[in-house]
Amino acid sequence: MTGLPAQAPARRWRPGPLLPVGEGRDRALSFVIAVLCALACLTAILALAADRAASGWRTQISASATVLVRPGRGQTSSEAAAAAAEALAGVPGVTEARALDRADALRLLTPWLGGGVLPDDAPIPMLVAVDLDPRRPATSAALRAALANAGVQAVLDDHSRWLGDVERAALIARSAALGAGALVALAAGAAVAFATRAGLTSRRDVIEVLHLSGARDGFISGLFERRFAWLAARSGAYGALAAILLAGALKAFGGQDGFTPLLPLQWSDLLAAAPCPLAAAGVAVVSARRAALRVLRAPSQA
Amino acid sequence: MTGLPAQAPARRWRPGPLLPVGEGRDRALSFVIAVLCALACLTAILALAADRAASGWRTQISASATVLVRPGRGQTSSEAAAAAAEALAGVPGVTEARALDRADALRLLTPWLGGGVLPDDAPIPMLVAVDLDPRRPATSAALRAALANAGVQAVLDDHSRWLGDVERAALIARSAALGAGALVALAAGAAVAFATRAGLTSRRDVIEVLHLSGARDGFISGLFERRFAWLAARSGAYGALAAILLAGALKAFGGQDGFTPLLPLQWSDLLAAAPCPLAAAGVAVVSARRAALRVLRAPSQA
Amino acid sequence: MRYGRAPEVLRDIDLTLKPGSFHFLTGPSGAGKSSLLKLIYLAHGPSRGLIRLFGQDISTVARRDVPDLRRRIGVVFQEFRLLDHLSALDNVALPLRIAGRRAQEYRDDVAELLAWVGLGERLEALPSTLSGGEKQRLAIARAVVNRPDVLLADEPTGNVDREMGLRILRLFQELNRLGTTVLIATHDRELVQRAGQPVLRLDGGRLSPPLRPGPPVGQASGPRAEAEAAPELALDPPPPVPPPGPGEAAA
Amino acid sequence: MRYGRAPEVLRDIDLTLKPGSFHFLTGPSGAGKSSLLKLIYLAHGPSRGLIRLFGQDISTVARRDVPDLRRRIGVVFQEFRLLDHLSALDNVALPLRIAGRRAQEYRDDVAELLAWVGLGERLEALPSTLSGGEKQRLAIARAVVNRPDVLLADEPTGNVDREMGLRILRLFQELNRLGTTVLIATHDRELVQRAGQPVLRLDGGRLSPPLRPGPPVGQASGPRAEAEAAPELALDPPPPVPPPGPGEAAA
Ligand SMILES: Nc1ncnc2c1ncn2[C@@H]1O[C@H](COP(=O)(O)OP(=O)(O)OP(=O)(O)O)[C@@H](O)[C@H]1O
Ligand SMILES: Nc1ncnc2c1ncn2[C@@H]1O[C@H](COP(=O)(O)OP(=O)(O)OP(=O)(O)O)[C@@H](O)[C@H]1O
Ligand SMILES: [Mg+2]
Ligand SMILES: [Mg+2]
Repeated sequence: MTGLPAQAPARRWRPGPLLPVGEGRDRALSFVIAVLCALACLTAILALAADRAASGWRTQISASATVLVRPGRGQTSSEAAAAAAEALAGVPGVTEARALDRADALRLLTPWLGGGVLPDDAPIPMLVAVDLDPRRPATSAALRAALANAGVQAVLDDHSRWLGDVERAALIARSAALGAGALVALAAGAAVAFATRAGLTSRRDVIEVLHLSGARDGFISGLFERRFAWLAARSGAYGALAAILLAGALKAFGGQDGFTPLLPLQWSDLLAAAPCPLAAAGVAVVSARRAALRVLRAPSQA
Repeated sequence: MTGLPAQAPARRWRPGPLLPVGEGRDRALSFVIAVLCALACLTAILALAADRAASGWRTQISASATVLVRPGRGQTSSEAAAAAAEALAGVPGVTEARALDRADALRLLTPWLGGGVLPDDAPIPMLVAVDLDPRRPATSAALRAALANAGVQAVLDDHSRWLGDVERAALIARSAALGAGALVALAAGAAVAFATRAGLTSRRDVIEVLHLSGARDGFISGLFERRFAWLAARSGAYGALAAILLAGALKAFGGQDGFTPLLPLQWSDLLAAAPCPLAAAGVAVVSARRAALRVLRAPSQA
Repeated sequence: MRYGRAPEVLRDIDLTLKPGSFHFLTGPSGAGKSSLLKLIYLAHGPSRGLIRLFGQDISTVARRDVPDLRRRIGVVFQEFRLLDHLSALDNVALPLRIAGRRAQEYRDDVAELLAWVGLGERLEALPSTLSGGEKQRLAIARAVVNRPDVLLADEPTGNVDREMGLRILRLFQELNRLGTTVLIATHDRELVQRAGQPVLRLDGGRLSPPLRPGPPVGQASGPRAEAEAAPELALDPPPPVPPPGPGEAAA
Repeated sequence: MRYGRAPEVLRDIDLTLKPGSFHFLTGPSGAGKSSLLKLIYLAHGPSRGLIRLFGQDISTVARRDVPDLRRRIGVVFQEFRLLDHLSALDNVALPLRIAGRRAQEYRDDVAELLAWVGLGERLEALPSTLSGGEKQRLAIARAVVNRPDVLLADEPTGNVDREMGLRILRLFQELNRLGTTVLIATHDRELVQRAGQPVLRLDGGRLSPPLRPGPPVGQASGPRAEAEAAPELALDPPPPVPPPGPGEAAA
C-alpha cells in the first residue's frame, strides 16, 4: 500500500469531499436533466417564434383593408379610385390609402391567376389598398362613412372574415407553443426535483454519520444543495447549449424561403435558453434542501 | 414483535421478492421515463401529422393545373373554355378537366377580392381546372401540345413556380418533425438505459450476495431484467397514455377551423404511441442485462 | 424505550454516569445495550422518561443546540458506520472537520492516532479495502480523535485479536485518565476482567447495579451523561418525580 | 494473493482441509484470514498458485459450473452481508431459494433453525431492526441452512455473548459430525479452547502448521477444500509442481 507516511508535508494534502463524487447515479441524473433541459429550451425558443408568427399574421391582416371601386357616372375607374383613396386617407387610424394602378392590380392578381394571362384590355376593377395604424386601426364603419361622404361607389373588404379564422389559428398556435414549453419545463423541473431527492436518499448513511458526529442541519443540507445545484446547473447548461445549437442550425439552414416564413425564428430567441442552468440549479437546491432536511428530521428524536 | 410463530400454516406464507421494491430511486426513474416517453410519443404523433400535411400540400399542388382561356374569333369565352377542357381531358395523366362557369370563377376569385364586389358585367377570363393523376401526372408539355392541337388560345399555369417552394417547405417540416421525434425517442431510450444501469449499480450488494450464494448469472440478471422491464413498460405506458390524451385533446378541441388544417391530425395517428411501452421495456431489458452481467463478471475471479 | 409498536426494550433504567467514570455495559445479545447507547448519543428519543446530558434535560434542548452536545460525545458504532468513499485519514478526521478545524492543523495528529491503532501504513486506504479488525480500529480512532467528554463504545473489540484489544483498552483508559467519561458495551469477558472497572449488566430490559467498585455518586459539575427511561404502562408504578438538582437523573 | 498493486497478503500457503475436518484459523488482525477464506469461497482468484476444491482445480472449472461449487459452501461473512429488504426468514432461506427449493417445503425448517439461534420471535424482522448479535446469528443460520459440504465462518462470535457463542460452536460441531468440513476464522480464544480442535495460525502471510491434533492427511474422496497461493516474484523460489493425484494440493 502506498499510504502517505505520517510525516509527509501537510501542505500537499487535501481532505476528500464529504459527499461521494462521480457515481453512475449522478451521471445518469445529469444526462436525463440535460435532455429534459434541452427539450424545454428548444420548446421555449420555438414557442417564441410561433408566438411571433401568430401575432405577425394578426397584425398583417388587421392592419390592412382593400377597397374595390366601381367607377361612377362620367368617371374612369382610375379617377374613382383616386377619389376613394383621397377620402380614405383623411380618416383617423388610416396610415396610407393608395390607389393601385393597373400594373399593381395585375401584380396582386398574379399569385392567383398566374402571370401575364389577362388580356391587356380586360377591364379589371380598381383597387385601393388601405394601410391602417396597427395600434388604433380605423373601424370599418368609419371607412364606409368616409367613402359614402365622398360619393364613391365602393365595396370595402376589411378582411374581417379572415381575421376571425386567423386569430383563432394564431391563438391555438400560440397556446400550443406556450403550453408545450410550460409542460416540458415543468417536466424538467419535476425530474430535477425528483431525481435529486432519490439521489440524496441513497446517501442516507452519509447524512446519518455526519448528523451523529455533530454536524448542523444547515451544514449537511448545504453539502447536498451545492452538489445538486452544481450538477443541475452543469446539466442545464449542456442542455441549453444543445438546444441553442439545434435552433441555430434550424435558423441558419432553414433558409429564407423554407422554414423562416412559417416560423420566424430570430437569433435573439436563442436567449430564451439562457436562464435554463440557473432555473435547474434553483429547482435542485430547493428540492435537495427539502429532501435533506426531511432525512435529518426523521430518524432522530422520533 | 409479531413474527409468525414457527408453526403458522405454511400455506399462507409467501417469500419476499429477491430485489428490493418501491424505493424512491425507482419512483424517480419511473417518472423520468414516463415524461420522456410522453414527449417521444407526442413528437411521433405530431410528426405523423406534419408528414401528412407536407405530402398533402405537395400532392394538392402538383396534382392540379389551371388553364386561362382567351376566346378565339367567333367564340364566346364559355365555348373556348369548353373546347379547351375537352382537349385536355384526352391527355394521358389528366383525371379531369372542367371548364369553370362564371359563378365558379367568381368563387375562386372571392378569397382574394372579397365577395360580391365585381360588377355583374365585368368580363372575367374563363378558367379550366385540370386535375392530374397524382401518381403519373401529365407533363406541362403534353398539356400545352393538346391545347395547341385543339387550336385554343390559352395560358397554362402548372403551379410549378409554387411547387418548388412548397416542396422545400414540406421537406423541412417533414424532416424537422421526424428529426424531433427521433431525437426525443433516442433521448428516452438513452435515459432508460442509463437510469437502469444506475439503478442496478446501487444494488450491487444484492448481486454479490446472490452470486456468492451460488445463484447463476442468468438467474441474477433475470431478476433485474424483469424488474426494469416491468418498470420501464409501466412508465412507458403512462407516458404513452399521457401523450394520447394530449394529442386527442388537440384533435378534439383544435377544431376544424383552427389547428386541423395546419396539422391534419387523425385519430389513427394516436396509434403511434402504442409501441412505446414495449420499446421502453426492450431497452430496459438489454441495458439491465448488460449492466448486471458486468457487475457479475467484475468482482469474482478477478 | 421501544421501537415502533414492539414491546419495550428498556424499562426502569436509572443510570447516572459520574463525569470521569469508566463503566462496562454487558448483557445477553439483544438485551438493549446498543439501544441504551443510542439514547445517550441522541440517535433515538425515549418513548417516555427523562434523559439529562451534561446537566440539561435533552427534551428541553433546542434543536440547533443538539449538534454541540453531540460533538462532546464520541461513539464507536457496533457496525462501524465508516464513510466508504473517504480514506481512513478522512474518516478519522470527520469530527474535526465538522467542528470546523482546518485540514493542515489536524492532519499530523490524525496520522499519529492512526499509527497508534496500527493503521499507519493505510492512511489513504478506503474502508472497503480494510480487514474487519482494521475497520473497527478506524471506527475507534474516529470516536476518540476529538477528545470527547463522553466516549461510548459498542462492542469495540469484537473483530480484533487480544493484543490489539488490550491496546485499545489502554487507549480508552488513557482518555479516561484525561477526564473522559467512558461507557463500553461488550461481550468480551477478558477485556472486562483486565480493566477491573465497574460492570453494569442489562437483562430483560432492566439494569443491575454495578458489580465491581460501584460508581461514585454525588453532585458534580462538568461533563455528565445521564440516560433514563421510565415505565409508561398504567400497570407499572408511575415514575417518581426526578429531583430538581442540577446533577443526577432519577426515575 | 494480492489486492491490486498492494504487497502480497498471502504467500506460500499450503493448506489441505481433509473432508470432515474442523479447523480454527487465527492470526493478528489484518493477517489475511478473510482473504484466505475468500480464495476458498471463490470470491477472489489467486494472483498465482493453485486452488483445488472438491478435487477440481478451480482455474479449470467452467464459469457455469462455479455456482454448483458455491452451493456446497456455506459462508458466514465477517460483515454479515444480509439483504436489508428481506425478512430474517427470507434471508436465511436465500440459499434454498437459489437452489430451487419451494417455499412451502423449507419454511418450517428455516423457522426451526431460527428458533435454535434464538430468533424464533423475529422471523419477520428486517435486519436493520436486529441487534448486532442477532444479525450475526442470522448470518450463521443462512450459512448452515442447506447443510453445506464446507462451512467457512469469519469471526462468527464477535458480537454474541459467551453462552450464545458456545451454542453456535455446538451447532458447528453438530454439522461437522454430520460430515461438513468446518473452518472458522476467529480471535475468540475461549471458543478455540473449548472446541479443542486444531488451530491454524496465519501471520506475515504465512500459515503455521496446526497447533493442536493435526489434521489427518491422506487420499480421500468426497468433499474437499484446498486453498493455495504460491509465490510469484522471481526472487522467491518457484512453486513446486503440484502432484497430479486427485487428492491434495501443493506449493
Ligand atoms: N430499529 C429497531 N427496530 C425494532 N427493534 C429493534 C431496533 N433496533 C433494535 N431492536 C430490537 O431491540 C432489542 C435490543 O437491541 P439492541 O441492539 O439494543 O441489543 P444489544 O444489547 O445491543 O444486542 P447485541 O449484543 O446483540 O448487539 C433487540 O431485540 C432488537 O431486535
Ligand atoms: N479489497 C482489498 N483491497 C486491498 N487490500 C485489502 C482488501 N481486502 C483486504 N485487504 C488487505 O489485506 C490484508 C488482509 O485482510 P484480511 O481481511 O484478509 O485480514 P483478516 O485476517 O481477516 O483481519 P481481521 O481479523 O481484522 O478481519 C489487510 O491488510 C487488508 O487491509
Ligand atoms: Mg448491540
Ligand atoms: Mg477478516
